Amino acid sequence: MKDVRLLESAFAPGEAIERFAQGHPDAGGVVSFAGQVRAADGCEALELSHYAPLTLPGMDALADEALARWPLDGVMVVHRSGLMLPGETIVLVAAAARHRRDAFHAADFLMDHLKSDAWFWKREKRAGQWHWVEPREADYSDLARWK
Amino acid sequence: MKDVRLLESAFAPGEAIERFAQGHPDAGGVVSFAGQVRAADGCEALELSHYAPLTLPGMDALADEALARWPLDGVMVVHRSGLMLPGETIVLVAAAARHRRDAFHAADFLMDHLKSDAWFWKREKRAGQWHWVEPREADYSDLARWK
Amino acid sequence: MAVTLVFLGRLADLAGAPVREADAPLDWAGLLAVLGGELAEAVSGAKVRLAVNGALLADKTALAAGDGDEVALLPPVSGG
Amino acid sequence: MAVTLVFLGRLADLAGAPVREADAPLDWAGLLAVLGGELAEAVSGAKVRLAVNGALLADKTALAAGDGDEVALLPPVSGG
Repeated sequence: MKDVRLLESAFAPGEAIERFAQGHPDAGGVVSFAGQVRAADGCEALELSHYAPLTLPGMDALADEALARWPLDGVMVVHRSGLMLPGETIVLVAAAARHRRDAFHAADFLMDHLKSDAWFWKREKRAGQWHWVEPREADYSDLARWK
Repeated sequence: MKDVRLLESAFAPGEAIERFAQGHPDAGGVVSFAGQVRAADGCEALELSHYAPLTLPGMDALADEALARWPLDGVMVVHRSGLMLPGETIVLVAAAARHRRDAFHAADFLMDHLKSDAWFWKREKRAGQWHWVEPREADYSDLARWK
Repeated sequence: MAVTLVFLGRLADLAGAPVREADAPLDWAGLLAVLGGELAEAVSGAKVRLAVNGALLADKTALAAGDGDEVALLPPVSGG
Repeated sequence: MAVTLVFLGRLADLAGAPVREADAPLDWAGLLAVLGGELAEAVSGAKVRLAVNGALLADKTALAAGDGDEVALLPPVSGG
């Protein structure tokens, strides 16, 4: 029903999606979003820090909110922390539902909140220098759609 | 960039999603939708037939339309035909993009068209009897959103 | 000689077979006559389309199939 | 005794370390005095929030931390 995890090491998103889909045999469809460290733009590495007393409880409450808003069979929220290299998966969300539109909305909702309303801090290494990343304006307006 | 396939036998959606994501290292995110034969509702089997001269060319044109409408790094459209049992994946679409909203829209667009505007005919077996399935009203109104 | 008729979806059930041969040349009136009864009525429905050799007809009543042509009879689709 | 200050994100860079101790009791004016200069200014910004023992403060100027408490200094987040 609800699978929320904060991982310190690399994971395979496809495997997690497949296990999630198989775990919800009564759902007609599963929508997923996987965000990965982009190889473009000269990003050499990415580091995500978090604050343990807030981060996982916040992810858990977010998953509950998605379950309360749409008729879903289940949701999955998996977020990496620590050091990541290009190609590694940063975040994976999935929603299983009888009707696909509910699953699309829920996955979209989860991502908008993880991007700019979850307790993570992201920095990127470019040309050997670390730079803190803050949400784009579009991330804040994406989030505002759900208020 | 574009991966369009019509399959006659079962496939693992997670593996396909993972290969697709790895094939687009410059995309920040990959949205996917996997539709499966539901175990609920007493559906014993599902059969999809198609018409070769139209089906794959139609899927290919649909993928091209998605690529033309949104700035995507790539799209994948995989559809089963033939006999399927509960739990088997019927359809898998994925879109890779720099910005996640484009990927969400493209996956949503692809599914709405595959549901009610692609050359497939679906029937379900319940209590030993085959019944043809036609799109729900919601499928037609979902499709109309993109006109 | 012959035109090949290909029945899709529930039309194949009505026709009793997925493929049937008809005499060429074949126009819309000829098709309805060949099909007869329930099948002719079903094919006349607004949602049923025709394709000749894989090309959809914008107006199915303009059907003009010749020897060796394949005419597909396409009821409403349902994928995913 | 001591209050533990935990600096997140770019505030950890400004502080030069992710954790620092401060004397208890600690209120908002005391926190700014302990932090001083650039760090006090950054923490005063509207987008920076405080949590005491994992509970967010609705009004950070109402800070009242005692011995053994952990005060987290939380700049704007960025996940995914």
